[in-house]
Amino acid sequence: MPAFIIAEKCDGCKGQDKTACMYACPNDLMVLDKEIMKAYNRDTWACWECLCCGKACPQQAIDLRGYADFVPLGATCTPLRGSDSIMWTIKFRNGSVKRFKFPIRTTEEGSAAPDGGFANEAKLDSIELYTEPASLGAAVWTYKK
Amino acid sequence: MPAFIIAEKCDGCKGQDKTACMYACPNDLMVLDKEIMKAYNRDTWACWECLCCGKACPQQAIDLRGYADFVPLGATCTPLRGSDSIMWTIKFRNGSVKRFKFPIRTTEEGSAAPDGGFANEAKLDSIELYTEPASLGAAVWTYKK
Amino acid sequence: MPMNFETVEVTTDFLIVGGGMAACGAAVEAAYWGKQHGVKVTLVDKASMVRSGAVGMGLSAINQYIGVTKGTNTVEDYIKYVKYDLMGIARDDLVANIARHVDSSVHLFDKWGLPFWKDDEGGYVNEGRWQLMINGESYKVVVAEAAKNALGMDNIYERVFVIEPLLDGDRIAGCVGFSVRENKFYVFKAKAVLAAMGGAVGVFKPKSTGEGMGRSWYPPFSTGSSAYFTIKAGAEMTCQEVRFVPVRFKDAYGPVGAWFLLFKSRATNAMDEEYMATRRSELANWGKYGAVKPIPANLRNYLGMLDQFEGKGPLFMRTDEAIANLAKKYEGDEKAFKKKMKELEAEAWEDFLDMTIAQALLWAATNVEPEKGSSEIAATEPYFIGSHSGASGAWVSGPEDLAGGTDYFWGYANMTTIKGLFAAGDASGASSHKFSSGSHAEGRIAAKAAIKFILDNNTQPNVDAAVVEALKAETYKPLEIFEANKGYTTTPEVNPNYILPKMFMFRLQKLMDEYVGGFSSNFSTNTKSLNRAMELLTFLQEDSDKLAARDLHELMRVWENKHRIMQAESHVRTVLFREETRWPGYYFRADYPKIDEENWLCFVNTKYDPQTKEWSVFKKPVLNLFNVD
Amino acid sequence: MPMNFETVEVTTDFLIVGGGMAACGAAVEAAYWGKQHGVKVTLVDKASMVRSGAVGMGLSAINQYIGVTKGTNTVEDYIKYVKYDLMGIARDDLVANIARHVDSSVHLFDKWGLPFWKDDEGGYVNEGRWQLMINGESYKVVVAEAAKNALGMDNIYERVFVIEPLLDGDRIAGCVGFSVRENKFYVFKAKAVLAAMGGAVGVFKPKSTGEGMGRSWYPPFSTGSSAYFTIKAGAEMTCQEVRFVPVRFKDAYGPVGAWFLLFKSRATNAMDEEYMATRRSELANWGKYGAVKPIPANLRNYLGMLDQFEGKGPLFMRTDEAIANLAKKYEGDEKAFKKKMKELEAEAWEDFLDMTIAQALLWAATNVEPEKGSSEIAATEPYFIGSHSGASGAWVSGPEDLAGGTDYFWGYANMTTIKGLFAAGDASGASSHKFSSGSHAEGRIAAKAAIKFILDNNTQPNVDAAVVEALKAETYKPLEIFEANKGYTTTPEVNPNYILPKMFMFRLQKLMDEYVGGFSSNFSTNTKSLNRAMELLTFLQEDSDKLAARDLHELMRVWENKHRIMQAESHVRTVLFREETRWPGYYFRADYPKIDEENWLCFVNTKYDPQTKEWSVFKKPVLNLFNVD
Ligand SMILES: Cc1cc2c(cc1C)N(S(=O)(=O)O)[C@@H]1C(=O)NC(=O)N=C1N2C[C@H](O)[C@H](O)[C@H](O)COP(=O)(O)OP(=O)(O)OC[C@H]1O[C@@H](n2cnc3c(N)ncnc32)[C@H](O)[C@@H]1O
Ligand SMILES: Cc1cc2c(cc1C)N(S(=O)(=O)O)[C@@H]1C(=O)NC(=O)N=C1N2C[C@H](O)[C@H](O)[C@H](O)COP(=O)(O)OP(=O)(O)OC[C@H]1O[C@@H](n2cnc3c(N)ncnc32)[C@H](O)[C@@H]1O
Ligand SMILES: Nc1ncnc2c1ncn2[C@@H]1O[C@H](COP(=O)(O)O)[C@@H](O)[C@H]1O
Ligand SMILES: Nc1ncnc2c1ncn2[C@@H]1O[C@H](COP(=O)(O)O)[C@@H](O)[C@H]1O
Ligand SMILES: Nc1ncnc2c1ncn2[C@@H]1O[C@H](COP(=O)(O)O)[C@@H](O)[C@H]1O
Ligand code: SF4
Ligand code: SF4
Ligand code: SF4
Ligand code: SF4
Ligand code: NA
Repeated sequence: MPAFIIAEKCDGCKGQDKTACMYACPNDLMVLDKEIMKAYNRDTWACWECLCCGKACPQQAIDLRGYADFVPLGATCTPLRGSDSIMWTIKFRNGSVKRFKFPIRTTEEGSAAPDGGFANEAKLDSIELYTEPASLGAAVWTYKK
Repeated sequence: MPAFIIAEKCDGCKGQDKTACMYACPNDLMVLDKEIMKAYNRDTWACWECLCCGKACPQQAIDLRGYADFVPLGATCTPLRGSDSIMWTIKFRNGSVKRFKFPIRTTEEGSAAPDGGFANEAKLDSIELYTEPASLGAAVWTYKK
Repeated sequence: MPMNFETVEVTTDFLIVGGGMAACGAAVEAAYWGKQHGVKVTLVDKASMVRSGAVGMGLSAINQYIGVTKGTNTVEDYIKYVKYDLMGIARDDLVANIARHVDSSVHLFDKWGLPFWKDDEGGYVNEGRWQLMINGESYKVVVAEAAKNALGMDNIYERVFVIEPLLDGDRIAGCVGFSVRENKFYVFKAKAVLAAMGGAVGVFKPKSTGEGMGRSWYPPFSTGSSAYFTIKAGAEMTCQEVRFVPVRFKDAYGPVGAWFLLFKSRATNAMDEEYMATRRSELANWGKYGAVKPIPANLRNYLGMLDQFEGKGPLFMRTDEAIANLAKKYEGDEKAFKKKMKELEAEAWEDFLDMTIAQALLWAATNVEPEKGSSEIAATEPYFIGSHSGASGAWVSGPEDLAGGTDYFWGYANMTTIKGLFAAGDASGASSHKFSSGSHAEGRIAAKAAIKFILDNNTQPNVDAAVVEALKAETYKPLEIFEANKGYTTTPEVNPNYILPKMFMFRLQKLMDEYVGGFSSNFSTNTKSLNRAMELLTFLQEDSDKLAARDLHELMRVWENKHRIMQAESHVRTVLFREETRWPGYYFRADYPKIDEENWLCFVNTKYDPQTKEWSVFKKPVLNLFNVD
Repeated sequence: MPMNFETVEVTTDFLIVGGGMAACGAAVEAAYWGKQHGVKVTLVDKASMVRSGAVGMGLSAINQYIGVTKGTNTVEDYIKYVKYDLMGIARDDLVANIARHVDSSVHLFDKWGLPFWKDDEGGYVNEGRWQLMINGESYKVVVAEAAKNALGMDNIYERVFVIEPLLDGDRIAGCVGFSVRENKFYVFKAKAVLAAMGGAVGVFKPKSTGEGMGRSWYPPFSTGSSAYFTIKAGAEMTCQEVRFVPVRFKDAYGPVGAWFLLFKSRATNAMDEEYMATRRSELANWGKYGAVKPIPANLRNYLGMLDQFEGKGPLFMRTDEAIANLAKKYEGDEKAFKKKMKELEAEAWEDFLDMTIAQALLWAATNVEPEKGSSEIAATEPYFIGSHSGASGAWVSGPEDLAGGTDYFWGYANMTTIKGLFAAGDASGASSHKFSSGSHAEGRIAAKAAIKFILDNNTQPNVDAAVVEALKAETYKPLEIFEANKGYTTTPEVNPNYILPKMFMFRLQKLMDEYVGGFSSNFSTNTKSLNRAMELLTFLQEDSDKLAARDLHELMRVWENKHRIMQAESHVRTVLFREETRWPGYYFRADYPKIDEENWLCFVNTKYDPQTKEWSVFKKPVLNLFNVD
């Protein structure tokens, strides 16, 4: 299923410098065609179908078409990613539909504090890493002969 | 080695309706780009490298670049097809060169008479084909129980 | 892409579909008898005849020549050779009919201008027992020239891709096709039709899967049109399970025949063992077929594959050793030796340059000089071809004098089970080893019989105008699908509403490779795999309704793939039906690993009902007609 | 394409190259110690950290968690597990170091916001002994967020592709790279550098060779940069012969871990035989490694492959049976049963949706409901990855308390043999089974050690301006080659004066597949094959000078392939060197088909000399440091 862009829905992220899909794609595949102000997937053979692009698109303009090599036509698998959960709609080739919802994070976006709230007792010379032993919940193992 | 066109040499067969390469290619790959009046290979993955195009090109404008899948760069294999023989120039990757010349036909172009000069004695109801037995040089075999 | 296509009607008596070796033979023959009896003959080719079909690049050998006048070989010898080479499965009558006429075609080629190697007495030079050496770069040019001269260009339609047969009840009525260059839809109406559209390449995944996939052994433009056409007409088909897997020089698929037969080269594995010697005892497991000479092609493959499967590859053609052996007798005389070496070198290169230029380029690109080192050989991917060592094709009548009074005869030589529809070359089955020359001869046989059929049935069959209109709509539907949906996405290659033919082909090839015994499955399959293949093929058949094309060229690719998938389906059905392994080296039924003479020394035939779209698969007997055993 | 590229110099103390799991761990750790000690930390990623690397799509499980606090597992248990899983070849010190810290990283993930499955007591839910179930769609988002918060975006360079290390004598001095979005050439100068650019995909030919080649198990954007970078720096490398061949759901490569461990599914062949049972006796041929539980991953593969090679494929994950078994205990109570079935269904789908969306789509497209029928599984193509069940990577120092006094210690944990160059995650070798969590922990280990190194060696290494200029020219040369030659032909894809990266990759993949034991060679190779591979690789290396690019994106593809081929070469050299078959199921040396504990229970290490361009390949001992045997 290389990711493709539904032309009608894409608004080129309203002409912003970086579009959401270009920003997200780990394989640098999404490009904005400035003439029509719409994005496109420049190398569908290199697409991992991770949907990082689609999950980020504010217009829900990105969908998947199963890899032609081995995926029959007619199914879809569409995410709607919110702030704390993701909702999947699965349409089967035979028309039946399933929906699933899964949590994606338990904290506010942007709030991840590097120390996770654990106190630091480690020293640069100790075997403990930053936040250990608190974050470990135990002493750091070492080999006692 | 999909066949490619050396841009500088191709003159689009001087704007004729059918270019020699388009006429020859058994896989319908060669196309004339009317804007620049030069031909190009429209689907290099489907090219058999038969060089039917190149042998026909009046400008020697067609060459081969070995299939990228498995042919190292740097060699060429270039025919010059005359009326009764073909001359091949083989350039190796290491720079050495070989030349070969082989006959291609023993008669004048266009002269092939369907009966090959053999008399016909066959009848529509006989087991002989047109020009047989003369062209066979013997009676037509049949099974004698 | 304008959606307006002119319909061009061509009414003729005898229509030859294809412009290759069989078609060219048919043209020469039909033109003569047609002129004599007032029968109009028309030919249609998807390409231009001068270079169309498998012989377009040229060939360095003519692989079927009996040489009856020399007196050393007989037609019976050839029947025995072919029947054993196909592990017992061949039609004596068809093989005999071709063999008895093939020398005539070869002699005609000679007169037309094809250069033959000649010995000191002016005789042909044999490569092997049945094979003649030629300087064959212009083989097709010369053969097509005679055919064109016979028919006249007015009766020839080039660059028209034939897609479907037209029927009038149980009789053929013509066919439809489209120009790949102009906006023209062709309706050919004919009293008899010869299907001669060659074999099928690209049904299985190729070993080179990038740009190099163009480098198939058999040409990529042989796309199963013959099989599709005869199957869709409802004709009985035979040997659809018999695919051909040639061994070739690795990657560029240069021919091996000259090396084995003319240069008498050995082939050895990575450990320098000669598999034809070390594996010889394995031949005893394949009944009487393992005991003949030459060893059947599939068994030769098989012995090499056993090494490959054990990790003893690569296999090498010992070209250096072979050339050294041939030059040895000149060793005392330095000048003569040098001359001989030069001669052998030129012969080696010509063998490739005449028919597989790519292999010559690969040698040059890897600095190979055959007299100095060995080159790899390997099994390729499977092909469907009635003319070489394959056997798949239509089930056709034998000639009356050879098959009359048996189940193999129903009135006209090379007529399929559909009245007025004939087949020859790769299009006809169970008559292997006809090669270029035999295909030409068989085209002539079929053409002569077709003219007779026409004179016996001299009415123009009805063509239902509504059917033609529906076919026209179906023909161009892929262009419409593209137009209607292209705006939906921003990348034309990825669109949920259609599938482009290249990707469709990849899907077909992958499933055939993995479930039906392609090279990456070690050519091995079983019931469960085959049933899975049927499931996936069914999805793919359904999705073929969504094939899209952006221009006429791509439209041809769409139809080529619709043709291919039909060949694929008939193959899967028949491999499933034949519960034995008869051709190890071509394919293995892992769940039935042995040959079973008692139950399966028979043809497996199929029939597709164009009305109900149902298939039947059934046995047909192998008859021993001429006491050749 | 303008040929003017601005040079941007970034001078820092500690440079983290990569933005994946290991790099994110390093960022968090280094930011803290850096701040404390005035050490500047900079990170550069070819993509954007929020979704870069192998975890970008998400994961449904964390595969390394000891759970030390629970008291059921110990670090020693994990060492044993890893060492046996790799058939004896692992570094006790490195595995132990990661294992003793990994729980800390997992607990941080929990705090940062990653949702874990929790049991009724609020404890983590184990998938298997070492694996935790998560709702992991945003795994990377959360982990990257902490890293970014730690470093600050001013210290992060995204969309900069790092191509080459810079050296000052025997010490790392930084690296160069280029922006894939702007005309900027980057020169990073640093006192220490962490290589954490992930594994290598696409070195071997993939099983899907059309559009579907994007669907690799590991991501197609992991292209061997770690291996290239450390090799080109002259660092000693280890386990380059150990490739990982995962078994996955067929074609879309959905994970199998949850099915085997959580759902307790069986796998059976086309004849409904369970290969793990029917082939069990084969395990005895693999010494003590065949006798442990769990059976090493490569041996599990091997047993299934034996069925495949015999034509008994396909193999099936019996999902329906597994789900039925799990729901069985609710059978009396219809409501509870239905609820359980719904729950299991959602779990099954989430497993794919979290990390392999394509597999969910394939299920939907083929109307598969896992509770109603089985799905195929199969071995994939080989991958190079130091973090999962592979082991290839740089040879790094252990920590002093675990490795001190042995050959495994040279001063700083996770430092390569090049001063100041560290490696973690897929980039470091001989410490398999670190997975996402262990990679994060290892990144932290390496970062902390790197800060120490910097404080101990607090001088800015020299960077030779001429070297930088030469590298800049080399970096952009593919654009110039294209510009200079594009006018020669009328099809940009075919030009004798250059090669485009996609085709270059195909050539690499084909030769690796065919000569170095890819899937189409049944994962089997031998001396002759490997030598042939070296010949062809040498041609390809030479041709890499002619790689061309049409834009910055394609320039990245060029460099990715220059990186890939280095991984390929070190693999071929080491497979050739190790004269035994130690990891059947990953690869077979057909000429040395057995394990040879006496001679080969050792590491095979390599070193490339950047000056002479020569390789050396040699043995290094496997030390038993902690009495784990
Ligand atoms: C490709 C190839 C072929 C051979 C060999 C090596 C190689 C590399 N070898 S060696 O391996 O042993 O080396 C042989 C050899 O040396 N000697 C020999 O005698 N024969 C060899 N062949 C076999 C012969 O070529 C073969 O037996 C005959 O050509 C078969 O004749 P025929 O059945 O007529 O097929 P064709 O390919 O020639 O012609 C097909 C025609 O159909 C046209 N066509 C196809 N689809 C059509 C459609 N839909 N509509 C309209 N037209 C549509 C084609 O354009 C063509 O005109
Ligand atoms: C893809 C994948 C991975 C896993 C799994 C399933 C699937 C489908 N499975 S399961 O199979 O078992 O199901 C695991 C699982 O469920 N649980 C688990 O814990 N780990 C699994 N992994 C393994 C882990 O993901 C893996 O161990 C770690 O991610 C390894 O971490 P690290 O070594 O940091 O690699 P990375 O891929 O995360 O990051 C690489 C970074 O480098 C960047 N980069 C690369 N080249 C660069 C260059 N030249 N210049 C600049 N930057 C440049 C990348 O952008 C990225 O930031
Ligand atoms: N080893 C062999 N023994 C006998 N006949 C062969 C051998 N190899 C090729 N041939 C025949 O030579 C011709 C050309 O072979 P090929 O090049 O394999 O198509 C065909 O008639 C083959 O059957
Ligand atoms: N990546 C880094 N490397 C080293 N020092 C840093 C880094 N990020 C922040 N600092 C130091 O920490 C101080 C506070 O940074 P911050 O907490 O990001 O606002 C800054 O003044 C820096 O000196
Ligand atoms: N059959 C099995 N037995 C034991 N462990 C397994 C099995 N299958 C997978 N695993 C482990 O489960 C985790 C995920 O597996 P995978 O999905 O194969 O990457 C890894 O830690 C594997 O080693
Ligand atoms: S993120 Fe969505 S709206 Fe924005 S450019 Fe990409 S496809 Fe268009
Ligand atoms: S699915 Fe993934 S790889 Fe494909 S375009 Fe979207 S983000 Fe990029
Ligand atoms: S035949 Fe030659 S000159 Fe004519 S269009 Fe083709 S390439 Fe150009
Ligand atoms: S080499 Fe042959 S297939 Fe290729 S373009 Fe020329 S004529 Fe066509
Ligand atoms: Na295989």
